Amino acid sequence: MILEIYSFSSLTEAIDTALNNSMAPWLATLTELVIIGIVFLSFYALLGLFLVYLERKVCAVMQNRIGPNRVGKWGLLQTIADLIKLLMKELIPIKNADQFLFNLAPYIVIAASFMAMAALPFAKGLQAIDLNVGLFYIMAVSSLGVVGILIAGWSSNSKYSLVGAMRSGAQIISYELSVGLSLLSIVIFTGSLQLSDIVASQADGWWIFKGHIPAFFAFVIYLVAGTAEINRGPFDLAEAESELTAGFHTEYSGIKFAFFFLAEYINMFIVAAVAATVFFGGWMPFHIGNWQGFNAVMDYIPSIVWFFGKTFFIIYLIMWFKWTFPRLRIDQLLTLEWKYLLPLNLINTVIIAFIVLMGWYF
Amino acid sequence: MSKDVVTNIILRDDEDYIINMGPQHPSTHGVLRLEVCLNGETVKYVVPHIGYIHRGIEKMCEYDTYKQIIHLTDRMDYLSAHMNNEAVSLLVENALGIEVPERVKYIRAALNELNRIASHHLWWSAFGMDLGALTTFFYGLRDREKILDIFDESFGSRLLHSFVTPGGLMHDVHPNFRKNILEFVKYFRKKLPEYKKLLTDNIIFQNRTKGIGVMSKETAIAFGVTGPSGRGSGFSCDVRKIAPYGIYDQLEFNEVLYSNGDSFDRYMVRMDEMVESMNLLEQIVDKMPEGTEFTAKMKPIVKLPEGEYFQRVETARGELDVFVVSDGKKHPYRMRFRSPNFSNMFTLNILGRGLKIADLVAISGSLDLVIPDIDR
Amino acid sequence: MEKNTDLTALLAKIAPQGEVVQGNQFPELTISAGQLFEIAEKLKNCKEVPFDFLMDLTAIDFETKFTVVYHLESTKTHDVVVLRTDLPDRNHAEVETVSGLWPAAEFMEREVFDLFGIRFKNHHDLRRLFMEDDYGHPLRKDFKDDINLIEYPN
Amino acid sequence: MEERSVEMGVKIKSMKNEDFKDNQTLEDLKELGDSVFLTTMKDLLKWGRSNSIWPLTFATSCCGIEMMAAGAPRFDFARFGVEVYRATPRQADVIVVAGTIVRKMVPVLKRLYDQMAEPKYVIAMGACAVSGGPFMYNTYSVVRGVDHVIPVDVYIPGCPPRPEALLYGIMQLQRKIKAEAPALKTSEKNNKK
Repeated sequence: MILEIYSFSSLTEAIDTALNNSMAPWLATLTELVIIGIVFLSFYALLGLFLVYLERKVCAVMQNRIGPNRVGKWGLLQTIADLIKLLMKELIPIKNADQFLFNLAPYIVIAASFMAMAALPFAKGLQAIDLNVGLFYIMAVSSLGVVGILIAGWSSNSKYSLVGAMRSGAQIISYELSVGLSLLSIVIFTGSLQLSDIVASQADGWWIFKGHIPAFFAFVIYLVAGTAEINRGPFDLAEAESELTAGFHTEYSGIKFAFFFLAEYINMFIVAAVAATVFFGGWMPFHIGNWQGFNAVMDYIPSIVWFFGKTFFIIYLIMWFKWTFPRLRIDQLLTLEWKYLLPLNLINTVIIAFIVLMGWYF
Repeated sequence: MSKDVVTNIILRDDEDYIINMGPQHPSTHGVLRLEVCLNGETVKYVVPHIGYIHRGIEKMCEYDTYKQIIHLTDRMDYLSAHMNNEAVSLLVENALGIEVPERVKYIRAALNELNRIASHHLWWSAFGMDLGALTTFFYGLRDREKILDIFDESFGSRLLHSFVTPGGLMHDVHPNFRKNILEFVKYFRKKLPEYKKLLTDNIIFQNRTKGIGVMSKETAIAFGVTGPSGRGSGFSCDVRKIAPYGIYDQLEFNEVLYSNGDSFDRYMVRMDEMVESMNLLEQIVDKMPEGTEFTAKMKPIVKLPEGEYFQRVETARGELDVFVVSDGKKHPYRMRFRSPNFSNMFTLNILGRGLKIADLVAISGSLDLVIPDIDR
Repeated sequence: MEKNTDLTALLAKIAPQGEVVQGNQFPELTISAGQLFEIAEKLKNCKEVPFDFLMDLTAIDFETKFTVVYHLESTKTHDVVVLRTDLPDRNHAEVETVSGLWPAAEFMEREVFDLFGIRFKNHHDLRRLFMEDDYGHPLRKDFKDDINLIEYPN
Repeated sequence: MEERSVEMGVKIKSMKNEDFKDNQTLEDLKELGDSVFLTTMKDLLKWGRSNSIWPLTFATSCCGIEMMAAGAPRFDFARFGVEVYRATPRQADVIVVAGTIVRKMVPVLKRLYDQMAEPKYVIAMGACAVSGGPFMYNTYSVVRGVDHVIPVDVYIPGCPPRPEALLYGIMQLQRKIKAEAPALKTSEKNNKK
């Protein structure tokens, strides 16, 4: 097991005890909620900015370029400059748009991605709330974002937006199935939807290794479907710059556009984090069976490093897809899901259920 | 009319869901405006509207001398500037019966082929971007810079050179010209497999282009679709073969022909043409005579004898025809450019209708349109 | 590539009413506007040398008359002929459309209509192509624009 | 000049200040004394705006190719944070008018400009956009300079300008943004000129 010094539970418990000793229990709970809210908000903003920066650097590397390097060291402040500019940019009220829905849409999108973060186990003892249906909760909440996208497309009173929103709706409804089924295959192994249980079950090896080929297969399907669910290339049909100028957010300017922009990157982080948690053991170090020495060495790496290392590896994969593949067409996209991924996924789930039944896994 | 040829007649309806693509749209490569009628995602019809960059070059030519016209032709199809220049130069030379030095012919041919490759680079980049593969854009432009370096060294400009003039060239090329060409060919032969890996062999790319926007040979001929777009349909229309000019009748090269007529074949024609152009470049560098002569003896002000003149040239996008009516003065009486993009573009409706909106983007990318050349 | 050497004879056979001359590059056939469509159809469907590719369609303003010029190529033999028709009435210049024979003509005719004001009969979609609807016809020699167009001394 | 620029906080990394001193508009902006009441917030805002110039994908002719080349690996204006090309005018900060503007295009261009959100900037790239360039005389349709239609911040001469020139123009624009008082609307900005 991972060393206790890296566990965040002592820190969180210390805060909890200190607060409870100094004030009434209800006030302590309230303060804790406020602290968690502030921490998450700032983490959210920083993560979003860093992911945008990362994407610009990654694509620059893939395209033989340098990428941002004038603002701050290695251009690290580039996205902060972008954010300041976007904050102060004019918000154009669109004539003939449904003003209420038009203004509401970005908040729905960003709230959906924000809520999903609550259940993620970032490190040992660092999880806002350990729901017993954690995985189910993340999936349910993260797919709420499409409501925002649909509202945005419909209320903008622009034809490009409408086409983009409809594409997004069709896409997410389809790919939600594959995401769910591929995660379900691991849930069959663990027998629990609780994320802490899923992580704990991988103490002696990650599911992607323990679960034989079917688990790997489920991971591949999850990666494809997850990429599609967050509207990223090669599945970025909802935005499809060369077809629909900017898709559902064509009419948005300033900070409202930034909300969509940030939410896209946070969603990418959530997809990657769920993949890391479910398939790659979350914050669990890399352990091999009974190799005590090796496992002990791995334990010296803090759990938060493991979690973010795995997550960013998967984020890198998703970025790699975006910058190398051409975009699919809408009918090809739906064909891929309904005719290939879904049937294969069902078969895969049956195979996994059989493996679990026979106890053929480690 | 043959049965294979489809007509262009559009039936409008008041209930149509119309989307305006352009004049400012990333995939129209300029200021083309497409009025696209949609039924869900399916395109019902496309009506191209042009004229957003109509600069009146044909009228301007009536006020300019022939050597001044060279500078205007550059700006029509700016990606095949040399070929456009050569069209006017050849017309003037043929009308006056001037024989340009052999060396000039070779240099012109070399410039044509370099320009053709550079143009195809840009097309490849933009085509990939139309389909959503953003990295192709940077790979294509990276290699294009190598050609622009050769141009830069000799003419001091990257895009519009106005280097080929009636009677020869503006001035002599840089002494490194041959060496640089050979270096480029060597470099690009190594880089071409990257293109294949990145885009041609990609399964998504093939699904997006194969069988999309099929143009039969009859349609290509009827609509006057020339250049690589026409050759993708099997229409043998390479002016370098059928009406050779310059040195092309002494060089060995194949006319690249594909027969399916879909976007993928139009793509493959251009990919193969790049290889063919590199073969041509090697031959040209081999055979190019030594020397320093770069122009024939000509009067500073050219006056064409009265009459009508016609010159056909193969540019990177198809057949460019220059038609001049002269009244014996130093300005042409009427000058007409038959630009290849003009005819190619108007097939968008017949190729695109009934397909998805994303296919329309793929088709317009595969036709390789340059809008200022359409509008002139 | 075999070239049909006797193109002028062929043209004379197809259009006995027309006037056939060997121009400095291509054989030229001049016919009246009324016969244009009929002759064009014959040229397109000619058995020996079918002129199926309309290379170019344009007009020239000779101040006294308009001349509409068609450059036709045969994709079989790569022969080129020029078909010309004169329209003396500048204000009501009108000629039959050939867009039914060569669809490429549809847009070239629209261009000629835009820039010269020559109308094409039976054209199914004769609208301005480049300029606004209320603009003059700029390639006519009598087009006046004192601000933009400056006559150089010859 | 050098001292004043430092005092004003108008500096662009990796570019010598002297290189910019022949800019009349910049000098005018400084003379007007907009920057007397600068606060840290305003400085921050100007820093943000000047370092995050997102162009609109708008190219009418040849200069557009050089604009593409400026984004390509050799010149790479992503280094300045300019690579985020927005296809929709709502999200763009600068419209690089790359190429000739003809009469039929004028309403479209004006509309695009109106659709952009404040603050917005215009770069006139190439001879055609500056003055009509090679198409100034003897043509019936070309607008002689885009400044007849929309207010221009930076002019880049050349036919077409090299990508280096575009980079220089973008740096000039950055410098201009740093010199101006941030809260101004475009309409006021023009009146002041």
